[in-house]
Amino acid sequence: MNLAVDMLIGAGLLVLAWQTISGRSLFRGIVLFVVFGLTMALAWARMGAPDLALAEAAIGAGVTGALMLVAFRRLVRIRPDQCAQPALRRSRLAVPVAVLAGGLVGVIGLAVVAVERDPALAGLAVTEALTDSGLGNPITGVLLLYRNLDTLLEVAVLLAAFLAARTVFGEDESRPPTPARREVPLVGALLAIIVPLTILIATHLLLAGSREPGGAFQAGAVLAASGVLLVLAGRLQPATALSAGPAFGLTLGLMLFSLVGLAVMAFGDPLLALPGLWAVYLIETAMMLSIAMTLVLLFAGASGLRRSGP
Amino acid sequence: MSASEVLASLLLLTGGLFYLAGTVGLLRFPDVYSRLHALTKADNLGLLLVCSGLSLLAGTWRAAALLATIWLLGLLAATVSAHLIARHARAHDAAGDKR
Amino acid sequence: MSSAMLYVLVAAGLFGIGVYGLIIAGHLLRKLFAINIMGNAIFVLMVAASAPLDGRPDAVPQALVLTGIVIAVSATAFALALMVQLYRVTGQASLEQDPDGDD
Amino acid sequence: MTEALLAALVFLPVLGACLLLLAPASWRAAILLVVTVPLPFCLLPLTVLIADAGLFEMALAGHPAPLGIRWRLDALSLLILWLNVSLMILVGLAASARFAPASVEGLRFWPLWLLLAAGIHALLLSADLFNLYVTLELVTLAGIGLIATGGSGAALRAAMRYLLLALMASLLYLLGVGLVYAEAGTLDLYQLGEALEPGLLSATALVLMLAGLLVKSAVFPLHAWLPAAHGNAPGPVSALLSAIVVKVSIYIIWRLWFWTAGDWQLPAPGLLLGLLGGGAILYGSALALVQKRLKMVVAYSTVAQLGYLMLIFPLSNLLAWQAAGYHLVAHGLAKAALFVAAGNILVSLGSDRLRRLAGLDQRLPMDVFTLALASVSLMGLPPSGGFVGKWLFLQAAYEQGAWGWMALIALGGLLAAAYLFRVLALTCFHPRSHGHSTRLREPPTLASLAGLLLALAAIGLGFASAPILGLLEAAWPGAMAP
Repeated sequence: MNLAVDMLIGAGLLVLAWQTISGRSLFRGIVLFVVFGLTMALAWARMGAPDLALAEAAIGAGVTGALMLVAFRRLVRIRPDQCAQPALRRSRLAVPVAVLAGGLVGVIGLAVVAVERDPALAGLAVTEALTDSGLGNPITGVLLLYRNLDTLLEVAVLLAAFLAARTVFGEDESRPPTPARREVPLVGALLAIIVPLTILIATHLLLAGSREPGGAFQAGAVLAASGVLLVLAGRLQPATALSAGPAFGLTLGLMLFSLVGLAVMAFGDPLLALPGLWAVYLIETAMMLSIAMTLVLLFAGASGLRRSGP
Repeated sequence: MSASEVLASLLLLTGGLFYLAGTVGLLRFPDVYSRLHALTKADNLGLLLVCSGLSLLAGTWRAAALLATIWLLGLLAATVSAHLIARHARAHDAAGDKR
Repeated sequence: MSSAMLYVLVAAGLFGIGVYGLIIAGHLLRKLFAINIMGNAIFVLMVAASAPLDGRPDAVPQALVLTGIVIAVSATAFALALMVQLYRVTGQASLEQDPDGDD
Repeated sequence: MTEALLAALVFLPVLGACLLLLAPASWRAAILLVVTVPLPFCLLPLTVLIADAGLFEMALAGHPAPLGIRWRLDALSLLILWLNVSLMILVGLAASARFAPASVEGLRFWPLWLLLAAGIHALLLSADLFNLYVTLELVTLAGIGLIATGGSGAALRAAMRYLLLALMASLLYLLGVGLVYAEAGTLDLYQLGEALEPGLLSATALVLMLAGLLVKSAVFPLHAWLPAAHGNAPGPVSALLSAIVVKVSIYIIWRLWFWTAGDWQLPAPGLLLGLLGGGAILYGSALALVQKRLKMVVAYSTVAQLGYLMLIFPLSNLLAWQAAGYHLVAHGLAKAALFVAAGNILVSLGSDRLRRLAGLDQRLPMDVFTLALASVSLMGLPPSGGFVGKWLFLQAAYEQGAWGWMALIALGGLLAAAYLFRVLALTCFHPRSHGHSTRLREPPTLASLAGLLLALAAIGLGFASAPILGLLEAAWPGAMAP
């Protein structure tokens, strides 16, 4: 029974992936890609990785899908006839190479799974160390206590991606994605409910991250969703200049993480040895805000945001 | 299988049927408005049935409350998005008529 | 067949589809779909192939994959912005007819 | 104290990048100074320490591997850190003339520049395979962002191609990392040396990682993205990309080869990598000979010169090791000088087509002098740093009676001389100079001076060989493993 569910999900993933890459329409491809991401989230849940399921649904499917959609819309705005897109190329090599690559991954993967192995040293060390830390979620432990340089640099990668994208933001994107038209009353009502609710959910995900699935990245993506809504509804307008507020939001996570990680050295502790759970929460909150701000700015295709509207 | 489990399974199954009907409508109906009609009506009811079935299975008030919240949120999202899609479609149709 | 083996096979299939998509894609957006699918295949493989600890999944590969997902999104976001600007400047959203930067 | 110095190498640039985004425009120049000037002073005590002890390790967050991540500084990483810090300062001087820190372009450029530096430093220190992946991504994204500041269609296209290839390469590397972890249960590069049994699976994992890294370091025949990317980026960016960014991937290959798989006997794959290097030298040089643009000549020359770094695999002894390390540093300085000078010429002429360079020696004497000095080092003429590297390679090949490699190295030097003399001849010895009519924009003195300093450093390296060779000898992994 369980295996049957897994098989269904696996088959769904393969079909969706196939349709995403082989479909005629780009727009359809994006929609299918998002559905693929959501199915991936199911697969993660089945594989005993609820943290990854949350991350995949929020970041992999949600954020990537939104970014792809908005990029597609910019393409359409530059030239409306996106039907003139380059067609799929024919290549005699494509199928053999793909089969070879997939086969290689399959064979080595099966070879690894087939042998009886001892549990990983690092994994055992995490389980052992976790009991002293006061954290209940081993993944949060790995990300913020044991391998936190990875996490810090990952936030730096996100910042670098934004800064790199900023070098190619076009001038005309400073116009709002939706022309400021008369606001639909229902949208106001929706925002009034959804925005506080997403903030609540993001906070929950952040706090739950210490014991249950969740954490700064998932929370940041959820928070970004409400920012994206505000941008879409025209409440937040993209701006070309990097103003103080957004700049602060962008750098907060990286700054605070680095400063706390360095400050502990003054007390004789090793670099990045966080002094307690309060530091974990503090840094995660800052990271959540930075991630959300970065994602919203990437979505808006702008260096800054300003408020507008009522 | 207890009575509540049977009832829950029934609810889930009916909910699934409503989803199926909504999807068939989405695929088969001719224009945006009737598609929206099929999708929002049938899926909202389907979601309600699935949520009630699941809360029966879970058997706690906490889960039931959470599922009810999910249903309400789904309702809200469906309402607003259906409204926006219909508005957009009408604006486009009007523009098309003028041309 | 165990479910780990099943997911390894799914990963293999996804990887193959991603490679195929990468080869046949003309539009850059399609190339990004393909690369993201390949990435997901590798993430699945990393989690599915790790040895369980007393019946519980190993947390380390999951944490690594979480980092990997965020990095994949960052790179995709930059690639999308680059694609839009490339289209704006050259009118092309593909890498074909490359003049090899010779002018 | 040493921990704090290492932390400063990574975190000063990180914090600097954040502060640049936050501070008012007029402070940015000062912030840049504050975060870059201390870097060499951090390296000085570290050099003394490494000369004494040979090695320094620290467990980040107090968690030793396999639970945590280790930083490990040895003579090799120290040497490349020195190279990077010198480039950051000297090429940075040249870049500051073009991207004024207080300007809008400056705000786009400098934070990425600092994040690139932070990524390179973290990469050189890290001893963890997955952490290396994260740092590689940081280096790649920041580097490609800097290429895109060029803004032209060609630059954007080159950036896009580089980005796609780099993403694929990262995936291959990550797949290898995942397999290694599934098999050995640890990600520490040096612990893996013991935990990883030589076998088909671990060999596959290693091959996947190597393949990814070879793409990222543009080793022939995976170099296709490099010339366009390095030829179309702004001058200072090309300098940094060619001089260090492609090499940090080769640095990881060295680590994997000589440390993680240090006990495996791999003559045949080593020979294969060497042949790739040989192919790079011949192919890159041949294409450099026929290019029409100065920056493309220099970019193809990078393809060729990277080939030498692969010769260590078949030769595989102490002399070859010293040669490769020396060549890495010498080429880094010379190539940065070439690109800075080429960038200045491009800015002042508005074009870098070779036929328009005629007579430039009288109009931009400083930049042409830089070009000539850097060329001397690249060709491997004494007494430059390039000469020492190539001489050591020849000696290493001679010792092993590897006549084929000797011939290749000699030929590579000749070809380098040919394509560089072609440039210099077109510039200086042209009887009638065309293009005098075009107006010339004088390049900023600071940029020309920075290029000259880099070229002088590349030459001067030839006189400072003893301490560097000593350092490299201490880092030779063959000496540790009997």
